[in-house]
This record gives sequence, C-alpha cells and structure tokens, in this order.
Amino acid sequence: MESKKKHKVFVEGPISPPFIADAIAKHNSKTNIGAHSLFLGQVRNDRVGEQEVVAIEYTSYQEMADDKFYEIREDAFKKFPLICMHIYHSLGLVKSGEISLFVFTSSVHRKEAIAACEWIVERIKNEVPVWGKEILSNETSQWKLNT
Amino acid sequence: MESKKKHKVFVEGPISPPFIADAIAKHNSKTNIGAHSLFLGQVRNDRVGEQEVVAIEYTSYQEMADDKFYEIREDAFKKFPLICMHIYHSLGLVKSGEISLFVFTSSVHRKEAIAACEWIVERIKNEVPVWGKEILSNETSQWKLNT
Amino acid sequence: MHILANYLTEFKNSNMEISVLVFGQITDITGKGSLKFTDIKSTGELYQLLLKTYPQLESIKYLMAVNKKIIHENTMLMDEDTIALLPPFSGG
Amino acid sequence: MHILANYLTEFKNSNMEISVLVFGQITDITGKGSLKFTDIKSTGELYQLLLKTYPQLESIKYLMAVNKKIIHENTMLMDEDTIALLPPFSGG
Repeated sequence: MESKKKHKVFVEGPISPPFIADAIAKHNSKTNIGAHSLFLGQVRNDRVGEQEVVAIEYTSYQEMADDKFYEIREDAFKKFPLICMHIYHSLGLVKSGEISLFVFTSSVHRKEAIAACEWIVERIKNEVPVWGKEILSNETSQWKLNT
Repeated sequence: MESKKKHKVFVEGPISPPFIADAIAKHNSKTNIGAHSLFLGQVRNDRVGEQEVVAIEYTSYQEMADDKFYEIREDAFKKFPLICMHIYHSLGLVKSGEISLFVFTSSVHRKEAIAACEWIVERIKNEVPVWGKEILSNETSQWKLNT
Repeated sequence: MHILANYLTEFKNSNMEISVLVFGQITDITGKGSLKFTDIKSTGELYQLLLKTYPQLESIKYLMAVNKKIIHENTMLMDEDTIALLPPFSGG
Repeated sequence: MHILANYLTEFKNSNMEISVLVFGQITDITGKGSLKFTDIKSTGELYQLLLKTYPQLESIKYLMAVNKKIIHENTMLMDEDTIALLPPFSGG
C-alpha cells in the first residue's frame, strides 16, 4: 500500500510514451500484482467550423487540484483493493495526438484494477479544477467543454 | 477502422514496457483519438504451499486461438465505436513481474475505449485456448486455473 | 485585555481583505488571474459585487470555492480568505 | 461412375483417420501432444475410447473442438477431421 505517499501529479507539457513505459517497468518488482489498468487521455484535433484544434493549453488551481488528487487517491485505496495507483496530468501546452492524462491502477486481480481506473478517471474529469483552452489552427482559441 | 487487418497476437516471451510505449506512440498520428484504455496482465508470484510461482509457461492451440482472436476483434468493432484495437499475448516462458497480456483500445470518447477493453479481456480469458503452466521455485510445476 | 481584544477585532473587520482567484474563461472577462477586495462579508455579497463590476459574468456558470472547498450556499468570509471562481472543469 | 463413387466411399470409411490434439494438463496424461485414430465415427465414440485408453481422463474436465469449433453434443466425424481436447483455458 502506498496510500500515504503524496506524489506529484502535474507534469509540464505532454506525457510521453517512454515515461509511461518507465511507470510500467517500475512495477516489475511488485510481483503480487496480477493486473494493470491504464487510461490515457489524448488531445483530439476536433474540427471547430473551418478550424481545427491543434493543441490544448491546460491551467489549474494547483493547490486545490493537489488536495483533490490526494482525496481521490485516498478514496480509491479505501474503495478498491489496489496495490498501486498513479495519476499524471499535463499543464501547459499539449499538441493534438499527445497525451495529457495518465491514470494507472494495479491490483491482484483484473476486476479491481479496471473498475478503479474508470472510477478515478470519472472523478478527475468531474472534480479536479483544471481547464483546457483549445488552440485553433488560425491561432484563435476557445475554452474546452468536457462531455 | 482497421477491423479487417489480421495482426499477429502471439509474441514469444514477455511483453516489454518499450514495446508497449511503441504501441502507444504509433497512435500519435491518429488525432481523432481522445482516449486509450490499456489492460496489462502481469505474472504473479503466488505462493503454493512452501513454494512460489517463479514463471508461467504459456502454450496454445494456435490455429484455433488465431481464429478466436480474429472473431473477438470483429465483434469488438461491431459492438463498440473503436478507432483502433490491439491484442498481444505471450507464448513460452514469462517470469513473475513480467507482462503476458496487453489489450489496447482507442476511441473518440473515454467510455467506449474503457468498456471495450474490459469486454475484450473477459472474452480472451474465457474463450481463447491458451494454457499457463506455473513453474514453482523448486522446479516442479502445476497447471494454472483462471479465476 | 478585553478592551484591547475588542479594539483589534474592530480594526481587523474594517480592513478585512480577501483574495479572489480567477480561472478558465472567467480570466477572459476579468483580464487577470487574481483580485483583492476589502470589507466583503459573504460570498453572496462578493457575487453581487463581481456581477456589478463584470456584467459579462451574468452569462457564465461558475462555482465558488472558499479556501479550496467548493461552497453551495452563502458563506461568511473572514480576513485573508481565498475565494476561487471556478467555471466548469475541462481537464483530462 | 456410381459404382466407383460407392467403392471410394467404402474405401475411405474403412480407413478413416482422425487427428486428436492434446493440450494443457491432458498432455501430462497422454504424454504427447497429438494422437491418431482410425475408424472412429463420432466424438462420443472417441470420448469412450480415450477414457478406456487413459482412465485418468475421468477426473479431467475438458471440451472437444472439431476442426477448431467447440462442440457441445455428440458430433459425427469425417476423414481427416482434427479433434482437440481442451481443458479449462488459463491464458492472460
């Protein structure tokens, strides 16, 4: 259990595939883990009229977000028999095709890791004070609305 | 849609984190993707009496398994609005702490990728003719039973 | 002592200062990320003052947080409280 | 032509050969991964013969697949059919 460890969630810019590979590889020594569930949020190049989204610029109320991430983490460990969980979220500019959210849960059996991962993603989307500003191809921008 | 592409599922030995990173990175150019869901099955060092599982040796009825993976793939694309899906399963020896199953789904919105990934994992566990032989620390072995 | 305490309380009240942090699309309206106000007694009073100062806020849906906790009803404010104006989140 | 066809059918039946593929824990009992049988007409008949040859199969739960399709009832066999003995799967 690492439920007491308050790890850094926000990373500047996109979350790279090698960073994800490192996170996975670190669990090689935790041989009681049988299942990992990973969620990755990727920036889409949605069309907006004649334009398309080329990047999203993320800002946050960081102090409140850190508290909220910690609360979600504590709640997740209470609700699900997890061995590990990690959340990483981008701040600043993330281009379309790049990854801005990485949620990673591990447990003995698959059902718990899968259920926890989905539950955490929903809570992040609904409760964490982060805002995305969509940068369009003509250099205008608009505020993202989560669905 | 790549539903017609019959890609190779079985890989010899464990699935490495850099292999997973490459699979993720390849989706960087598919900028209509908004969400990836990944499941990783990792070999556990379960205790068995005085011994523990040090590795699992996977064998398969490959011809039938390939048909079944293809059927699951086709069904997944019919059932869920996926942009991509990939399955990789190990054959041969995979040590505890290493990864033997990798299911990877991608879609526009998160719910579809997450639901499809879980659905595919369940079908693989139940329907694909693969057997794991648990190699114990004293070099004896026993056949794995899925829960 | 009693007299001094009263005096300090009054002094404090009459110079009570709160910080207002502004996020997301609301920054487009205020033009800045943080504001200072004095002698605002409640979130309701703050809400009315903000609306008078920035009429465009009328069309914006947002929540307020007081010291990082989202509030859903009128809340008394104290000196040095930090109030955040939170339009709908769009992280992830 | 008709006589020849009949003759061929009879010839074929009397030398009908099936392959039986063996997997997982059943290989511990048979000692090998594939077996050949001649003149077995159905999966039911095969099941009985296997049980006589390998009495330990009694305690093993398994399904049969004929030409890669799992069958749940007695199924007629044809020359060159491939039958697989499938103990519970444990992939993933």
